Amino acid sequence: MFVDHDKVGDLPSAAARVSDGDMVALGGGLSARLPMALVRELVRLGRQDLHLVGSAHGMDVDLLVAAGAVAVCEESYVGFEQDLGLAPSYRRAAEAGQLEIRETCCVTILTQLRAAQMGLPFLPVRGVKGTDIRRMHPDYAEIVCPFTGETLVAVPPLEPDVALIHAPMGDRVGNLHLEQPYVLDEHFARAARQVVATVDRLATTEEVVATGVTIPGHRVSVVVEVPFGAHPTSCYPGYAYDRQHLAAYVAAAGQAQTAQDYLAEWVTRPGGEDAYRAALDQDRLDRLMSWSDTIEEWKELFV
Amino acid sequence: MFVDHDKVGDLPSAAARVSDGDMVALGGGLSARLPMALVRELVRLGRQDLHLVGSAHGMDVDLLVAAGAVAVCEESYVGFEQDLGLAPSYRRAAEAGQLEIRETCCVTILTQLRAAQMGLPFLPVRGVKGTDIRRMHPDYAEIVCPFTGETLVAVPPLEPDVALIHAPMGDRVGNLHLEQPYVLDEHFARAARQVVATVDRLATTEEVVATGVTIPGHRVSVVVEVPFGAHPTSCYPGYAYDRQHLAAYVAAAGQAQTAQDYLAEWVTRPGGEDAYRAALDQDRLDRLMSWSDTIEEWKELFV
Amino acid sequence: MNWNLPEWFVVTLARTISDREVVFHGFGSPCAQVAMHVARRTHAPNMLLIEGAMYAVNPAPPFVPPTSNDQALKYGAAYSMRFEEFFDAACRGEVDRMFLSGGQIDPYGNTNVTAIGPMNRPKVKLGGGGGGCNISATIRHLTLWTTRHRSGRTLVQECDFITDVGHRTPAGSRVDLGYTGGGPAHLVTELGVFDYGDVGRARLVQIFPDVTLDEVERSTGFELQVSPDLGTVPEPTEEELEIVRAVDPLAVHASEFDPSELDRTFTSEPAIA
Amino acid sequence: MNWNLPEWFVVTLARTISDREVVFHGFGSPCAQVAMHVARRTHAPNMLLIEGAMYAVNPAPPFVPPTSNDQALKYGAAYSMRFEEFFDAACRGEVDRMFLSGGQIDPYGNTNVTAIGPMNRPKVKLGGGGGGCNISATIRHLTLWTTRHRSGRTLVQECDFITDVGHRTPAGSRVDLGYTGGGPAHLVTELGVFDYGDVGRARLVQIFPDVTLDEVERSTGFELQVSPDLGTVPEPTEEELEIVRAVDPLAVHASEFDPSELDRTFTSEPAIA
Repeated sequence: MFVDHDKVGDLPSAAARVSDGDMVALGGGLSARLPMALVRELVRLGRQDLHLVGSAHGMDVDLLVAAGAVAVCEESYVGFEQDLGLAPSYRRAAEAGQLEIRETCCVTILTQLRAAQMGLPFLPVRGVKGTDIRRMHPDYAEIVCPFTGETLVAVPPLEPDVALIHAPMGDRVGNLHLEQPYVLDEHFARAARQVVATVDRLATTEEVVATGVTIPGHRVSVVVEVPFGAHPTSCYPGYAYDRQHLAAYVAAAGQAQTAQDYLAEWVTRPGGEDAYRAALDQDRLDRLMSWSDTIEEWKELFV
Repeated sequence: MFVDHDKVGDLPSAAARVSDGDMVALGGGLSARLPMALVRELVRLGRQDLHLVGSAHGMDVDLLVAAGAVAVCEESYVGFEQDLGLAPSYRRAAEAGQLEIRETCCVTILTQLRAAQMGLPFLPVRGVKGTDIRRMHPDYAEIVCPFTGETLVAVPPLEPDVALIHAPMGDRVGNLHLEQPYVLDEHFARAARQVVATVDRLATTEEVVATGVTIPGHRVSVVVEVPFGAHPTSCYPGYAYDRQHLAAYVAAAGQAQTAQDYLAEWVTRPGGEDAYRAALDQDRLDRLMSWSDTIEEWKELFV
Repeated sequence: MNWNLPEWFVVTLARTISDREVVFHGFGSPCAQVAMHVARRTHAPNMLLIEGAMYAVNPAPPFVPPTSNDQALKYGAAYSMRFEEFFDAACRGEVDRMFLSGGQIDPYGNTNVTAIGPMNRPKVKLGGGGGGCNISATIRHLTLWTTRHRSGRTLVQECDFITDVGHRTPAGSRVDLGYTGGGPAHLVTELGVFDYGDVGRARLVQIFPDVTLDEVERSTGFELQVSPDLGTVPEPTEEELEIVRAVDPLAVHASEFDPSELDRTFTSEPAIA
Repeated sequence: MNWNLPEWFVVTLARTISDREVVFHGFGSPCAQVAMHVARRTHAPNMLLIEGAMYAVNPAPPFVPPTSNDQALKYGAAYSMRFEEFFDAACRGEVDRMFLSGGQIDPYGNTNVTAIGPMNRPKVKLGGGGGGCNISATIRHLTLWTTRHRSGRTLVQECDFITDVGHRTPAGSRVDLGYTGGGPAHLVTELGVFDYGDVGRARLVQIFPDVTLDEVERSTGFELQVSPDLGTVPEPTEEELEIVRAVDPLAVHASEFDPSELDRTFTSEPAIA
């Protein structure tokens, strides 16, 4: 556990806690609360051979794959739902055989994280048997229940080297407030060797406690204030997702060359994360933040 | 799950959902948030052969044992801590061989509840091997980890017939707000076949939501408003525990005859739970409720 | 009264839900998502609606956004489950119905949402199965759907990859596998509705009125079995259609269909009161 | 400067804690509970203090109540763990130290809090072990204590029942059992302090100045081993004593002792500045 009283750091050194080859858990899910600032910083640092784990993800995985940072992808889903479709870079790398896909399933990954957090060498799951997910995983085994004789699938603990978690608010100790759904973030925080956190806003401990501590500071090794750190994904109650930006990304990512153009324009350009934020349309950001003003305005953000 | 929109009932019919011989989980812990009104009502109903499960408990178990309602006790601890000492009726029954003690341990019972809530026929635990708790439990087994070869203890699911849970506040749907520590109440609510709940106060759904829903209504089969339903144990933020009453109980329970006198005076007298509440010293209750006025007054409650 | 095929499709999905069921949809499934809200506002007022990706219980979203993990989808919910709370309940058999789709669906209701072609060099890497692989084993009933039956590539004799389990896989039946859930009960497509009979194999039971049996047969990659009681898909009511439009003012559900399907519109005479 | 034995005892327990440790006490353990707060306010400001039964992290209780599950004990804590959150961390080996007591304690530090006499008809049914049975296997270090050494019935050659594991049980050593925790590091009694040497067996290392070695020997039910470096228990500092009294104004910790032990008072000359 992390007992220091002040864990505030800067983005480059926080992201640098991820080493090449690390197993990295990504917080949030789909297009919500993805740790995008940390993901962009990993690209800037040129990290590679990462083993990504998570449940259902989108642009975080796709961007890291586009940047050539990923060796293994152990997720239950990567994509942009019905709306924007398949994840272009992920798909291209998988189809070219350049990415090891260890596709998993929500309950399986949850169970593996639970094994890690309970300090157990295995846990059983029902399901998976009879599917090709099982055939894809020589790392699973069979186990017979000593009470019923039923054969179940045994899965090993999954202990990420680092969990990257973005939160709307946190304090200097690393206490983080999240809005539901927490997805796997609580489990990542308990199973991973360390949590590297970004927050849209650093607040006093009193304010975080009053709003509700979801992930306690003793699980967090460093916390960095990065406004719009989840952009272009949402981070409620702060901002809705930037569907225009996501759509532009998905379009760009459709071809290898334009994917690199996106990275050059938005991620690796000089100035780092500050430059990313400065390049965003401020009016658009204001609108994303004003989602709660009226239902009508909220709805308009999705058109 | 329990999908009805209105689950408000009365105490006798709520308690009557417990049948003779049932496995009954007791919410709360030590001298906090014990479901005392339901426990008293079970005594009034003359329930017997109950199999009690819980972590660390006190007067709830002792009173049920005193009333001859218990066949099996599967708890990690029963007593009144350093302050008031051993649980007199429990101890007497155990020493007379009139009670089957299946003593358990926090992690084991948690793991067994997790097996039930995950729908699994077993789960492994580390620990227990080498202790006499293990020898006392032929219901446990051994299991070898298919990855490491380590031998662990396998424990079966524990699925209580009924969980009795008292909460400071709830709504008509059965949404319950609890203050921490939740002890095992969330797990009981997910593992048991049904939850029978009492609340000190029925509130609107809006109020319960604003304060925080700890146990959702879809896990609760009936909810009854019983002011001071945890008395003489505490139910924060409502009231501190009534140490004088607990001490008087422990003194009375010291002998079989005076234990019966306590039951006759406080539990089985005509008038049921209303009569119990009416017999309490109102000034004392007012003091227990005013714990938050000053630290000094709060502290004085424990002298 | 006028409606289009996507609206009718959603209403047809909604009607697979019974009252008092605990029902869940996965993410990226706007047709199922809208269908659940339609059911809850019409014939299934006591269902427990669990909003996919948010795990919100009985929310009243002011609109359906095009992403499944958005706060609009927990609007008005008194409670949102934690991730593990939902999945544990599903594994324990406490969820009565889940909606599942697939890039490929075989006659037994196995679905593939992982990859078309060989896994080491797939022709198309699909998004992945989310939670379906485990919980398709234990949820009581599955309603399958696809909006791409007509492509001819969706209903196939054999999935290239089995992500979620139907009534039987090459490894055996659900009983052989120890699976406690009942498997697929219905498959709704843009051409018609299948059930799984007594033997757990798809059988066409209803057809949309603008579709011929021949079209269905040509679009189906496995031998088409047809119920002796084959009928037409029952028309939506005015109330159901109004609710579809109220629940989904952005018509997100229509995004699941090939644009050509949106031109399929239907009319009925208003009933005389 | 004056103090009594219970205060000195608490300070001695506190000194078994190192800075930056994650430390837990069980319920019904006021001496350990007060000791943890004393340590945190003196030599271990960066410890993570987990309040037993409340699982509150680093609280600042205004007083110690006589029950372990009371809101006074989470006062000022930014976070309280859930039950499973604490126990999972303990099983995983993320808790550095736990305080454990016992109605019987054997030379290897196994403890019995279950029953004196045979389990089917015990002479005394004790309260039970709470969470100790599992987590004594995996927590890094254990500090054992008893306030009833003098009774002659507490430190015994063999426990009637092993609830929590010490360095070795009849079933084998910790290594044999696959246990990742280090077992008991110290045993503090109202007569003196033991460590467990290199071989995991109790060895007297310090003695209170008003106690003779003969008294300790007579009170110990197993063969007393004494360190060649036997010393006197170091005196508390004025700061430590002030903090004991501030943390526990109701002197709940004194309830653990036989009343006769409260008469053991000590005095030292104030240090000349």
